[in-house]
Amino acid sequence: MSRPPQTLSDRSMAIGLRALNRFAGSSVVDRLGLRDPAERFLYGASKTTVRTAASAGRTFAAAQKLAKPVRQPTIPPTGLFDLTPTDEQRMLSESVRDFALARLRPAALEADAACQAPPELLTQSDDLGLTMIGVPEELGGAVSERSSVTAVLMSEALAQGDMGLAVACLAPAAVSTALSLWGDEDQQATYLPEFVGEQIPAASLAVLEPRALFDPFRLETRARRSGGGRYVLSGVKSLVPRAVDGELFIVAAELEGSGPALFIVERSAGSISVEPEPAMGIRAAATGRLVFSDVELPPSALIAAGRPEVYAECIQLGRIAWSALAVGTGQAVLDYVIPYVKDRTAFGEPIANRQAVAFAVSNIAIELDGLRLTTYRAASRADQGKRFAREAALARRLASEHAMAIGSEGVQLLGGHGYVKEHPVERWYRDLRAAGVMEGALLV
Amino acid sequence: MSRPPQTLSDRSMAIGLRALNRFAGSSVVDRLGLRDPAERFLYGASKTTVRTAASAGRTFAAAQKLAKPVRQPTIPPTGLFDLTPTDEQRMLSESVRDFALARLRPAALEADAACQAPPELLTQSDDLGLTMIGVPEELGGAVSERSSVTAVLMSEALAQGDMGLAVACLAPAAVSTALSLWGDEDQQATYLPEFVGEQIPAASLAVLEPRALFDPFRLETRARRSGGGRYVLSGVKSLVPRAVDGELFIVAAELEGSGPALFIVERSAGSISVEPEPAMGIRAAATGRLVFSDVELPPSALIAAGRPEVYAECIQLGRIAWSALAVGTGQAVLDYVIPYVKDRTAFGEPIANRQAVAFAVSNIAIELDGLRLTTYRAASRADQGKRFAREAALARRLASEHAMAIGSEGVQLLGGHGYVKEHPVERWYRDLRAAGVMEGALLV
Amino acid sequence: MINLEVPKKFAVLVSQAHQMAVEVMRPNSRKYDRAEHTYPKELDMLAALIKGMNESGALGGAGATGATRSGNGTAPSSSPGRSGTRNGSNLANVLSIAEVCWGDVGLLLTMPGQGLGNAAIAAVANEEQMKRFAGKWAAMAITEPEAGSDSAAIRTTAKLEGDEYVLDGEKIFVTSGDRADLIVVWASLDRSQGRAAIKSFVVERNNPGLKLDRLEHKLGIRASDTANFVLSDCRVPRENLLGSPEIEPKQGFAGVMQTFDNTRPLVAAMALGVARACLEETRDRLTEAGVSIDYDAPALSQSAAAAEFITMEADYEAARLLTLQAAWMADNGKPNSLQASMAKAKAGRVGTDIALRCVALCGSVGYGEGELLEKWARDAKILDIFEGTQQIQLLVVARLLLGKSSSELK
Amino acid sequence: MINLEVPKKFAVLVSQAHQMAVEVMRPNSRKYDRAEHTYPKELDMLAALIKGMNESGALGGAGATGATRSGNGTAPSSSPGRSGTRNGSNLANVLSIAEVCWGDVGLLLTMPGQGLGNAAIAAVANEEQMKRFAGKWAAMAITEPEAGSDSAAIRTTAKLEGDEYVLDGEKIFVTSGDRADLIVVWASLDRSQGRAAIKSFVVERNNPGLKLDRLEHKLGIRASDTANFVLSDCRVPRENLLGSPEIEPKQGFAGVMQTFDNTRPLVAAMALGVARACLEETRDRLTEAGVSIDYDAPALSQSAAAAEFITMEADYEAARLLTLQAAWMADNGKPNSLQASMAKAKAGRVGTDIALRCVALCGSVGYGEGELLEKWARDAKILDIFEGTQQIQLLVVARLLLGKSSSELK
Repeated sequence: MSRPPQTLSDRSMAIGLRALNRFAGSSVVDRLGLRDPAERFLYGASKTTVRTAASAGRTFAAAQKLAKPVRQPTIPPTGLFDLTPTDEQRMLSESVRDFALARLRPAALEADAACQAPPELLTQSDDLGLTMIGVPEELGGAVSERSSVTAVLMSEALAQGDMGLAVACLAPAAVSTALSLWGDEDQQATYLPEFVGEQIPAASLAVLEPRALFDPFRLETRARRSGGGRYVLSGVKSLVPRAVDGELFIVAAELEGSGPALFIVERSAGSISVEPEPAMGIRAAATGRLVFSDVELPPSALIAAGRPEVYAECIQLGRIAWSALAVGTGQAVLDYVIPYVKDRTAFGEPIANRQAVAFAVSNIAIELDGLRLTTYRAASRADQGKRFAREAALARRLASEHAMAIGSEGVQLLGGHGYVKEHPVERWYRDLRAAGVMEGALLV
Repeated sequence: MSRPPQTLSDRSMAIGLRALNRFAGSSVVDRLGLRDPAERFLYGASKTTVRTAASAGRTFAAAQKLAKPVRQPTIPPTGLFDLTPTDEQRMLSESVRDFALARLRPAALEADAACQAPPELLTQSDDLGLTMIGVPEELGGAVSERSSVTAVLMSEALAQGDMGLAVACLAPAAVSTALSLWGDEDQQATYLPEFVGEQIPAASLAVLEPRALFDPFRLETRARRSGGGRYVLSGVKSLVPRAVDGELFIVAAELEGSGPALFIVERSAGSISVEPEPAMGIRAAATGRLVFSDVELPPSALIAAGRPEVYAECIQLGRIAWSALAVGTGQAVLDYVIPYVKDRTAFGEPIANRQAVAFAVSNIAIELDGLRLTTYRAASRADQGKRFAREAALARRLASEHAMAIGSEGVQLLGGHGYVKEHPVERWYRDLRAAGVMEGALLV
Repeated sequence: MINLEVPKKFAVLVSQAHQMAVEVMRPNSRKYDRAEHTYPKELDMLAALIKGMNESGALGGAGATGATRSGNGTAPSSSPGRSGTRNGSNLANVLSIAEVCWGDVGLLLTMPGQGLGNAAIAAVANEEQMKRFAGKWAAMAITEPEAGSDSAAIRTTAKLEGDEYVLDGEKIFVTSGDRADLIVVWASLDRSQGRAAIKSFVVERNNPGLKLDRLEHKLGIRASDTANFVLSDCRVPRENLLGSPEIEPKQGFAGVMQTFDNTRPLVAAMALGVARACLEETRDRLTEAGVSIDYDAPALSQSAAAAEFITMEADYEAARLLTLQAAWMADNGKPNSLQASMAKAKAGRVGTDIALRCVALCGSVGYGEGELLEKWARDAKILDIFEGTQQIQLLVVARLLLGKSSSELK
Repeated sequence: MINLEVPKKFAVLVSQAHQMAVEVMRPNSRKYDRAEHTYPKELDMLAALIKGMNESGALGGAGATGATRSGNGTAPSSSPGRSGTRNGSNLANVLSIAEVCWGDVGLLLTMPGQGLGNAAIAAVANEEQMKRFAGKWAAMAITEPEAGSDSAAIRTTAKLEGDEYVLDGEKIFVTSGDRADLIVVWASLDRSQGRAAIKSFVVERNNPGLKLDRLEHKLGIRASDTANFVLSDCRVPRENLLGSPEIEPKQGFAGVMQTFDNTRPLVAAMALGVARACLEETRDRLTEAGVSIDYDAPALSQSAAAAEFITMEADYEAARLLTLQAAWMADNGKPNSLQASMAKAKAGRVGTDIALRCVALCGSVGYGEGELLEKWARDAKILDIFEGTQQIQLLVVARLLLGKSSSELK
């Protein structure tokens, strides 16, 4: 395929060369065959990825030392109210949406039943560079600037394909983003190279615990201090994506005498039992339960010295992420029911001509758009360094209430047909309830 | 008017002779002219009531002593699920509903604006014997048996005419019912005769206090113990019906070293300041604020020795009463909007033919009936001596949520016409919000 | 005399149903949720037990069959109490069905011998048919791919050829269709005559003209199979037509529709059972989490979880009493179409809403498969859809309240 | 670049509007709620001030007039920022209107010179008309007793006789109709031609053919008068017809309707102002009652009041951002009918719901006239009704989403 060089170069400078390279090297996008010609240049020759299952033997070790931690710069705000994504954001999210609709959606039914994302799909998604979005360019990252908004747009786009698979794809990115945002030089040097390499480790951010009214600021998982600055971790984490295959976890635990904090826990640390914990929805994320029984952790396991503001930011960004997924899946519902109610006839005309049906569609659209804007605002405040705890809480509240209602309405609009697995609305009913339940696991 | 004697006699035995007598003596019912012939015998010759304003000079004093307090007997339960009112209940509530629709409804607009029930209407309502319903027959009461259900049915019927006027009419009955249920022999002998006489005193049960999240079990109005078993009352009561004219109050106060309790407070006690406190709705009840500044009360002021279960029962019965009013006014909304949406045309046909309009009517009916049944159940459990705190709480919750929605939907169904005072729905919008705000003031 | 307590005379019935739910339904609940399309053999024993109890009168008719014997003007079986009111089989049925569905609604729906077809047969069969079909499990086939709630749009045809009706068409969403002995099929004698020409026909499951197309994979009630059938040249004896073979405008369809009035409170009762299961489980979990619920304190003065719980309980209570009201009216020969649809509408939506909210309150315990809450949230949804969706119920209610025909208010 | 913060350039505007609300609106709020039909003379000074600020550009057009100058494809007045986006008069208007309505929505609605008729004139008047009607207060008369939301059913007729149009009919719900200098009256040139024949005419208030029938007594916004008029043989110069005098099927009515697209976000902004007033007052009251609100703890883990507050705030936020979105689109020349109606639908219902819930949270403080919460609960309701009811907005949204005409989806 011939590439018009000046256009590529122009674009590359504008939108971040590494991201482009990453996309150009992706075998997935090419195979989609969905790009219009103007965009096609972005994707290079197909690359055959042959890999061995490396997870069993992987050790995390710093290949090179860093003098100090590296952070992505943020985009300077323009000060204007604006709902236009940057070109980079638009292109990334369009690519991801194409991937989501072309790859995730068709695989979703089976992955849901199997409680497992197809391995080749995860490889394809890794090729998209999701784990690199939050990583500084100096450390091999994909995007020039730190942006929660970018991550929101990509999460939304993925979840438009399938929420469960989106969670499976995004789980390692939560770990790489956390290390990029808050890791010290050693933590970054030790772990980040694996997330910008060829073989992305299954990794997850484990916050949720199995009890009613779980509050991530009142954890029962505990890290005791032991000799030599070491920690001993005990507790249970629930609905951790890709837990069984997980090689690396960032675990939220109450640090003795301090408060809730994040710890890096390698699966190989031992004394960790893992079992599948399938749930109502997001089943393709292969959720599992982790039990830590006096797991010994080195001093270097603690992230950001346990600073409470880092932990709070982690929780808040996770909530925005789940709201973004709810937006994506909510959009899937809306896009599905509109043609359905126009095609479906009853009593001699399309059911869309009935006010009760039409108004239900209107309300899905209204609440969805309200949720979307609220989620964007929370992320955009994060990008601007403004406080965003309130905005994240509001987005979560909307996601919990309205995403639930959208899922339920989606089934209702299809009636009996909504209740069977021929149509995806039954899965969205289950998945959308996750937005009011999950904490952590994702970051934007 | 000739009376078929055997029928009257049969009926009288069945439904309680005193109630009949009371109704027969009422000049109001006759003037309604609404009765079908079969019922007309119930109402005797018109009686002209000429009265002087006696309130200024009234003193409460026991005319005769009682050996022990007198209580109404309860109706033995049949053990069967049954939604049929007794004949007595049916007749009483029909009479009251006729009164409410013929007298209260037409007076409601003006009374709402004036924040005052017309005095002649209160006299007419007193003639109906509302204050006698809860009083034992031995003490001049009107109904043979104690029944919250009866009071619920009558409250509902009154509020179908107008909620604000219903509150004005029922406020003294709350006091007479409280004294009948919990007063000792002296309290009954001192006060009850006034409530079965010709000139019913303006009286109210004052529980509510002016603050957010008011909880009647955490009162700020306090009764300190002073010498000789006396009490000193201080605090503020809010939205007390007919407060300015009130001659007698039962006041909820935290009894020092005990808990919340009920006190009989005569207006003449002094150190009570009263001012009108008009509100969003139930304005015809002439709500006012009472300020007690170290009001000295005799030992005999305390009801039921401050037993906590009596206080709890009082609060619970009050909640049932407000739910009953919400049922009545909700029914008024439903009965008003049905013909309206059938008559009103838009886009060439009645708006009732539009699903959004029709479903709104359906939902009013459904939530109203659910609230009604829940309210009945709470009252019927009270009558059977079963615990009913939970059922009263559930009725209140439904009243707060659904009565609000019914009020709002009533306005919405009339559109701009619902917003102007030509139609009563705007008043019901305001009145129905009371169900989620008010505590005390009424008893069933 | 107004009393909304469960009558004492049904205490044994309710307790037996509860025991059944505890001992048979709950232990098999997750098993058959996971093993969709596997017949729950544990039910065979239970069906025999229910049959025995029904015959002895102990249950007052706990299954779908019993419910339709009275109601809507037909004579109730129980004798009135001294207050003149009757508490009969309709009330007994909603109470026992709610109790069994507290255990598992999917298992109830596939209870041998208790199909919706049995209800239809019980409602309209003549004596000869009653006898011939006695003891058989009958499913009900109404819906078609293109028809949905619109029963007038039924395309399956029935043509009389000699002594046989020949049925042709396609039926979907047939509960227990593959497991039942009989299937009651709705078909039109003459599509040009609309609703009046719709009749129901009893088809033996092994009729060669009745071909199973597939079993649905479903969101919930996975213990209960849902079959799709193709009928082609499906011949049934003319004696298998239920009701009158004549096309009588209005009257004919009313008979068919009457089944719905009778089954709506039963579906409402199912939703109540699921909702109560959710509430009880959630209350336990909240108690573990240190939440106490105080019915004396105002809901808004308590914790958010307590207030949410009380709100859910309140809506549950409203739905429950609406359902009991509809059943009580049927027991007492009062027309209850309005109340039946109100009950179904309220219970259907409240059941789903409560289940979904309980999942969120219980966090990952609610969402995970370790407990049953997530399953109940899936099961509950069908109860707002089948036997007339929420929207159909609101239409029925509105038409009755507003005095509108189905052509005026569509 | 995505950013949903209020732009810094409007900080002064918002602060001025807020000051106006604090110093003029709030202190007169209860006074004119009680003294319905009394003209709030305090507004005269304010109107002069606004006029001055508008002319100096300081306000960016805080009244209803400014909002309609751009939007829906017409050129926005502000210059785009470096990111290519414009923050112009539409955004400025919703921000300042919300702020003023935080003070009092009734008083805003009767602001001299800021009537809906002014918006109509600004949108469609020609240059000569603009000049002739400049500086006058214009009300808008659309609704008729029998028409409601059905603008096609307008019965008021306009007949050309020589150089005059003769108007005959009845108009209700004319905001500030008795106080304004001009009234823009919708009338049909030919009732047989439906919507296309509907035109708007400017009628001087002192026209002898325009008779005040009565002033309405209302649930809320009592500071703002609502007049009913009878037009009989009401003659206006033919130059007073706004827009084209020809009956052009479709095009003609679209012009008249366009006013609505522009005013819907403004009404949404009014609802936002009222809702925020309620939330702030309630938050203060809850703080007094010892309730703290923690945005980090899950809503369901907090107190019921905190959870309810957060839920209300969340819906407020959604309504607010939908409104800003609609205004931003208008500023940037993007068609926004869908977003305008979504904003109005959401803000209208959320405003009423929040106000009613805040009343309950604050108990008798909320319900009594001592504070303004109860008034806001009355005021808010009109915002879900006028300029197109909730139902009309949902219809508009549905038609756009589903590609349905108004005859298909009624």
